Amino acid sequence: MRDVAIIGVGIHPFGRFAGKEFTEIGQVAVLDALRDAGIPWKEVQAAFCGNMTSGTAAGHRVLARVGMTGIPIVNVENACASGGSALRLATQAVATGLYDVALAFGVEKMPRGFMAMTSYDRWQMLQGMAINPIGMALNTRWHMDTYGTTAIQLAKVSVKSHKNGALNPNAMYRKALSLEEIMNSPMVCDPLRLLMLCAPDEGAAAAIVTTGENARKYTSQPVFVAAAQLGSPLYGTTFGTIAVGGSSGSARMSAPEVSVVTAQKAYEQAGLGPQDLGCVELQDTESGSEIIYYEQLGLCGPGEGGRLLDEGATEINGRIPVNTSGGLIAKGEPVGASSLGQVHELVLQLRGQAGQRQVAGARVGLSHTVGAGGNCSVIILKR
Amino acid sequence: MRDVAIIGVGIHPFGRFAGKEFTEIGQVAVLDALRDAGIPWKEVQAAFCGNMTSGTAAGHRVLARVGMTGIPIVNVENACASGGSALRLATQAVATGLYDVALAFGVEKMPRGFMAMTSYDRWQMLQGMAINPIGMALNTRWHMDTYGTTAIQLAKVSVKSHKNGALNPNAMYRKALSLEEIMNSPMVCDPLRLLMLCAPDEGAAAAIVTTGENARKYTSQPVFVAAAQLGSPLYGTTFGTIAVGGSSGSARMSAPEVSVVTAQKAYEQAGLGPQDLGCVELQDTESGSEIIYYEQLGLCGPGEGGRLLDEGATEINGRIPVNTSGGLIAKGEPVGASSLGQVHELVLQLRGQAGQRQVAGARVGLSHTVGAGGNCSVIILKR
Amino acid sequence: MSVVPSRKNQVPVQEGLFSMPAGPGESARLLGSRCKVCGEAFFPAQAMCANCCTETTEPVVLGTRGKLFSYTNVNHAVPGGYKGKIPFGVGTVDLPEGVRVTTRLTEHDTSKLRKGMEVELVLEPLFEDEQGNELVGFAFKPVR
Amino acid sequence: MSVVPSRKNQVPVQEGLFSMPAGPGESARLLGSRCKVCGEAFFPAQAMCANCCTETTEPVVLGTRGKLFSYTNVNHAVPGGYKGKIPFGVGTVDLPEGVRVTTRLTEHDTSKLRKGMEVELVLEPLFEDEQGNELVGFAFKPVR
Ligand SMILES: [Zn+2]
Ligand SMILES: [Zn+2]
Repeated sequence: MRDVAIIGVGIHPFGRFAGKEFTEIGQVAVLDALRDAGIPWKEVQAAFCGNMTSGTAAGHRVLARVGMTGIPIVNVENACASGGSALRLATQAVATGLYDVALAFGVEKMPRGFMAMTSYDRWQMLQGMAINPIGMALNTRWHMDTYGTTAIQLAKVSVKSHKNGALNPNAMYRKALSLEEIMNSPMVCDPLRLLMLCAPDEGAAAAIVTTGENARKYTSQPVFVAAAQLGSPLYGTTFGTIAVGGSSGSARMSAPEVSVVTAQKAYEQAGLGPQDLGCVELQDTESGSEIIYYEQLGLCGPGEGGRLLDEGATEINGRIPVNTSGGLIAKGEPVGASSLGQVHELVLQLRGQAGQRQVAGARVGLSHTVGAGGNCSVIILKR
Repeated sequence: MRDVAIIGVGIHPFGRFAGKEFTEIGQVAVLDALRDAGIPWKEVQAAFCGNMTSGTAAGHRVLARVGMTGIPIVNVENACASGGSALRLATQAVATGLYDVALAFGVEKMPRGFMAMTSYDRWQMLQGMAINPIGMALNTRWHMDTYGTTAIQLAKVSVKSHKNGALNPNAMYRKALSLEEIMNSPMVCDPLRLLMLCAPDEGAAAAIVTTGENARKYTSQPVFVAAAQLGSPLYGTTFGTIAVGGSSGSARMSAPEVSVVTAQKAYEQAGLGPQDLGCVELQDTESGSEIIYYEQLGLCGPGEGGRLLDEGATEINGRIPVNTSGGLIAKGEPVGASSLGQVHELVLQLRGQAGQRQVAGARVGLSHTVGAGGNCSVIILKR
Repeated sequence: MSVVPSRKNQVPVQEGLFSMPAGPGESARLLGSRCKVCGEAFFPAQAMCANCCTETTEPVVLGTRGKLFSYTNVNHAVPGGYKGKIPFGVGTVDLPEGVRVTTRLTEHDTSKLRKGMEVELVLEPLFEDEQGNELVGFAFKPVR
Repeated sequence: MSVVPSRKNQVPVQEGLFSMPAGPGESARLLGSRCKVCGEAFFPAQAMCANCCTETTEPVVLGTRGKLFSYTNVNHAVPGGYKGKIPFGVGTVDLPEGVRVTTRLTEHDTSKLRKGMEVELVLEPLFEDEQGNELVGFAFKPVR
């Protein structure tokens, strides 16, 4: 296996862009990544596109607006982990010698309102149970019951997200919010309130990878893909009911959650551990998830997520900054792009280009997404 | 790179199955492939699912009905080439040593009627131009104008397809049709009549790959993946206008078509040529395409497709049998599954298990699909 | 158990999910499957065991009482064709067969719900479908 | 050129696709882009050249006459929101700038069409949209 490095990242801001086609949104991110890498499009040998809702041949339609060079293009639909899956495939293709330069990008123009998820069965839809916040609220309530996590802690996650988002020109919401504003926002699925949830939106992000050796030709600051893992749920997890629409869970078993298993594999692949992380972008579909994933990614022990937050450890100036970009709560979630949006943030952080959001001395970053179908991507980057 | 062999194939018949969820259709094909390979599900290390219309996490939802073992699952949306793209990724993953056993499958439950393609721009939809038969009719008319191909030849393709489909228990249409029936069917897009077109339908197909060495443990008849190529269109092809929704073509350039380029790469990868092929399954979205792709895949020279057909060379007992399965015209097209449906047929042919459709002495087979976005997959199998 | 009295034609949200009460005083029952090898139970019924990964399941009629594992509610219009009342409760319920079922709850006030409380199966009329039938779903109700 | 007389408010199927006639006796024009490096032209206008793969394009107003390259017709209801007349013609037309445009044709009888024939741009009212506007598209018409 060859070392693989990211030589360029690009983004189209996350938000709402009425009248703008997804093709244009995707094009902006890809061109931005090409410029960042200083590489002409004709040198890119393969492309992988993460997308959920734009219909057939989404990546082809975006890339026809960049240049029709005949390269293989694979469209990946892995829900929230689509972009991470695309980057993993691009990384594997370069690592194994299939290609020397590959593009991974994600693009999405989400319909407005609650995601009308197609990953539920018809009876779940007719019973009103086909919305994602239900699953997350059940998880969060379980965590509160089990470990004493509080509603105030949930709101504090959102305070942090919006504070960071206010510093991010690519975020949808760029305004700090008070604890009171969040606690007074409407209840969606108890204990989750509206301002604790991420909103679906539009955006795109891209990364160009090549071999570590080749990377030096393009940049003095290559960021290496130390690990790229993708997992699906084991049978018998606590939250098994929710991950895969329509199937029940087990009350008798307690298999490890998909994020735990996938992160462990990533740490092994990278030869690194949670203690090495200088910045983390994780799947904060809502506030409860952020606290739960602190634990599942090993940033702290089981049940210690609320305390980690209270201590300020996950603030930009904390011991282990999480979602310095503002996370999905402030950026919104353009599903196919969200994972590569995380990668965009981490690359900026590792290069020292994150401006007002810059964390001090980060050498290793982790991107984590998990979504429909129990799709889970964990990527570890290091400079 | 390691040799890669198919050790099991599975299928859910192509057709219409009211009340059957796509999850069940996909499950049938995957279980069929596992049985065919004689391998337990827990030995499969990675899965790739081709799908276009079933929404998010399609592969995860199917495989949750086979067993939740935590493996990475990648959903691939590459239009008609989805299944071929999935098999190519599975093959690459085994060839490069990432995994020893991988599953590729495709599943689709197409909405009824003309495909409501999302690969067109809004202005094309509002002008009534967002249906696939338009592009194919334009190609076919060009071929008729340029080479003298006739409407009777178009009908003869469909006669052959239905004759073969009548012998295939997995086809949607299993009844031979006369030339008159086809010529008297309603005109859809001149010169293409209804009975010359393939219909969208439902179905699934699957293949399990492992290393050539490992294959001997499971089967005495491994079928090797000699090549698996994926391409997108070059700028400046004759038919460039049609492949990628919304973009114009060039009247000044004449770049080679995506099927020509992708097939050439596959022949090179396999170290084989058209003269070695014992059976071919190609993208007969309609009769005109079959004749055009005879030429583009090198089964005959440019403009000789009509004659190749007239000579009977592409009949089951001909020199180079094409679409012995009945092709998409008789089987219908469940988009995400169609490419792996071709692979299923070729594997049966190469093993000598194709029953009444068996061609004599085939040692090499080729699968070809091309669709929205100009997605093109060419796979060469050999025994 | 009789569903709330109604003159409309009542239709389950999906065939095969649950049985209607067999007679007066009888309960509706959720219809699942159970693996003959490892004993894991599933709802809705599946042909395969997701644990063993084998075709070893047989039908099983699930118990009507269980323990609440987690709970929430829905306070907002939802996509997917649901036209019934809002708010409503949702929870996960552990049944004696070892299945953890995600289900509606008759109680949407979370202050009246707690982990581990005993709940029992009831049928619940949801809303009128396009054919004028009254769709019936299942829910769990706290046992007083 | 004046569109078929109508009292309705006329709206193009998409802004930026074509210009309306500037005055009596004037033509509508398709609005494309052309690469400053390789000279390739595109319709609709693109920011990038798909041939050079560079951001080198400038706007170009395309010629109104071209040659028919291939042709067909649509005889059947189509998805995508189209509510206009059926049958109608469709073709690819080579314009002097080297663009091959896929377009509606005013002629749907293919016996009256042939490869290489000269065709010219016209605007065509299509159907009334949900706001009561009359959508206007473009088509090419054989030159007699
Ligand atoms: Zn079992
Ligand atoms: Zn150019």
